[in-house]
Amino acid sequence: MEITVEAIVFLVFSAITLGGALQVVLTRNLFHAALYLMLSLFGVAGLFVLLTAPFLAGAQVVIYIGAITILIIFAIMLTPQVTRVLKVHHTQWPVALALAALLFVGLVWTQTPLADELGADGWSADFTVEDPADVPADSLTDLGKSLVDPERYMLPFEAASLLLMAALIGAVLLVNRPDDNPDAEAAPAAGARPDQSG
Amino acid sequence: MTLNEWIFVGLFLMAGWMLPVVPLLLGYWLAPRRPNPVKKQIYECGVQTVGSAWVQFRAQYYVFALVFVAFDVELVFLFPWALAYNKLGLFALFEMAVFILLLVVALVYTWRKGALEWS
Amino acid sequence: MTDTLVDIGLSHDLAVLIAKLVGVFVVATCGLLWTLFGIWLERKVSGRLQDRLGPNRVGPFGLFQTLADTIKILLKEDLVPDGADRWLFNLAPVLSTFSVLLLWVVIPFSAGWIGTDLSIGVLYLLAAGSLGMVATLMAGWGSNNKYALLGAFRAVAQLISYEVPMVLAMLVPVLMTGSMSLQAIVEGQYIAYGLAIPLTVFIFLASSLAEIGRAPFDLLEAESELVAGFHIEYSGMKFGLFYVAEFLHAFTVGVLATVLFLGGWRIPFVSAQDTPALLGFGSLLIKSLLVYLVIMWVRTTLPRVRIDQILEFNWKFLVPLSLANLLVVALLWKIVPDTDQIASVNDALLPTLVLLTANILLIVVTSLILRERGRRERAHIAALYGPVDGAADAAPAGVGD
Amino acid sequence: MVPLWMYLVVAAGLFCIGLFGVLTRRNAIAILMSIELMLNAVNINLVAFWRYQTPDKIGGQVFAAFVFVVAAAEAVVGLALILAIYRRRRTVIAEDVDMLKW
Repeated sequence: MEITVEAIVFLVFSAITLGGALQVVLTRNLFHAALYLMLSLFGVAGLFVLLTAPFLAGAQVVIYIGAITILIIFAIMLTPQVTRVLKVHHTQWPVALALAALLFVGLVWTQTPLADELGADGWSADFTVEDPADVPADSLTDLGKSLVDPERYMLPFEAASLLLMAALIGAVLLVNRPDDNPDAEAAPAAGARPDQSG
Repeated sequence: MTLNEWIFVGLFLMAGWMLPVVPLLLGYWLAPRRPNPVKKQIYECGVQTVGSAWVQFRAQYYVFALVFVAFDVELVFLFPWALAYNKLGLFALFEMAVFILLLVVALVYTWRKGALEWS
Repeated sequence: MTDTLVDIGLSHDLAVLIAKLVGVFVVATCGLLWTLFGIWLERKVSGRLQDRLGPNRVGPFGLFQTLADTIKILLKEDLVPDGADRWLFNLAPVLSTFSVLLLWVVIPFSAGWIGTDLSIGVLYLLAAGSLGMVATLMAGWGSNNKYALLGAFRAVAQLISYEVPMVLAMLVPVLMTGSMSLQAIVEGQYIAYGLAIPLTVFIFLASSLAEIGRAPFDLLEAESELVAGFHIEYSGMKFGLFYVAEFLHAFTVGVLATVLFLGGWRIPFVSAQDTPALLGFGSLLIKSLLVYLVIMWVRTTLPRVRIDQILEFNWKFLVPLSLANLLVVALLWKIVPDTDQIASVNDALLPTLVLLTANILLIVVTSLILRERGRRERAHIAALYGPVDGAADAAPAGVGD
Repeated sequence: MVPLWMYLVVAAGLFCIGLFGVLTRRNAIAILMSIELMLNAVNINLVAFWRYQTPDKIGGQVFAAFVFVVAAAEAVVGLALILAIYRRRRTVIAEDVDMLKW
């Protein structure tokens, strides 16, 4: 079992991704959860770089960290914890845990050769395999071309724009209600440090 | 498209954060620290702070974030298009114009709804 | 340097690694040391612009003022407010400075003088920029202060809004070069893009000013409304780091404008291959300082605008304008023949002239629209409150209205 | 390179963590965050399969990019819905929103 630099980097980013994700699910404080979400998504961006998809890595950081998570934080700030709930999780969380664990084991068992590896003689998983074929140097240009090529992804591309438009209009319709504005800036604060948010 | 060009970024991520930390540590060792309750109070123009810092915000901020998310996703898609533009025909411009216009429709709608006003 | 290390007897990989590590520290330290000089320069220049002397006590021309300030700020007591989220509170200034330093990784200082020439350079700049936003939010939240939190949210609302026109402006050189790598963009500028697309340069500078929170968009620290914005609870070196980050970011914007629009390290009338590395670096420095001078000039001249005006100016003026600008440039780029194989100044001449003409037309049309709107606005105000003295030049401060 | 199945394990782990969050968190915004995690797990799979199986075609990257769009649209509409419900019911706890039970 040879450990290369790439394998170490892979392990580090995987740990960031999974550790951040665990914190998202477990943390009491919603603001912290959002920050951990950023960390986790940053780890995913690192994995994308390792997979030779730098454009997707950049897009991941710009869209997820720079936009979606910021939006989530804005939303968190708009809905302060009126009900100071001490419980973060449902009471039936063991069931969910069992379900998730079962799914994980099932996925790993069916999708990976890990089971065979373990069955043979202990842990002998190899961290390096032969490189798959190289990514063409102009793959990014090809991406741009394929997006506007009527024979390839033009239709999904325009549909994506349509989806964004519909989402934006719908969201503005939902959020922008000038008739009732309960979220005045001076609304009563919801008690002490909001660490008990669900 | 190789990983090599990213080694520098990786090293920078590992080592670069130390540079801002060094002056912080320097300050930590050099500066005096005699905190007292009055000093540690939250700054609020001389009066006692009332309630938590987690105040509710106006939905106003949120609408701008909404519009931004939609535009940000679109901008990311514009990058590969701009990259390949020299190798594409005029139809590429037309398609991108449609792509942009669809979102401009949403922007105009938001504008007309008065959601972009800061009341 | 790699060769020397290999000669000593190190393996090639290790030599490359060490060379890159040294590069990391050179890039980052230079950035931080530069601020020592740059802050002095900024204070001196804005002092002169406002008919003051600026620093003149410590050292010749007050040159060591920043050094003295650094020592002072290091010795200041560092307070953590009650109920602060300690981790986030301490992490925020580090992340703020670090996110700006990250930008320097891809900036081409001269031919071959570059941290790393990423193939997605421009996108990387945006990604690094979003980390700064996170730092702002962390600082606002971590301080446990209403003003800090409000300031942070205002700041982020402003940052995200102005990112849209900024990116649209950055897309124009990407489109003209056909590459996102910054080195390629510099080398592609046989005639500086700024000469062909002055409107894009304006959009980039205006939105960047908002991105760095400089006057007239310095709402982040609107003293009258928010005390000092998101870093009100910070003192000592932590405040110093925010200050360094802000200053360094402002200068970085100057460098970026130079790289994207003013030919970067290229010297006019000299081909990229013939430019000596050191002269190229000097050329970049001079151009960046000139852009930075403009930023300082704007800062010392214009009054601050209100938050509603800031956001309106962006969404109702800058975004539509930059979208139109991008489409016009793209259209002309296809109409003018042979734009996809520019390899000399002569090739670049025709596209530059065409684009310049179109830009001037666009600017004229935009100004006419603005004038008409301004006139209507004044009539509206006059109808409400009666005629204002000197109504012609006392238009409301809204730049876009 | 690292073998493909390792990426799949990471993606599976991320997906299951997200699933656990969706099933157990009570706050609607936290549920939304967990859904984002699951979408990212999908994206890791898409990109990993693209890299190892068809690096010469661009499809994998295109689909991953479309997942970004979907994720953004989902976040935009989802959060707006949560806010709308919050205004009406003064709660963001998912199980308190039980208007359809009657």
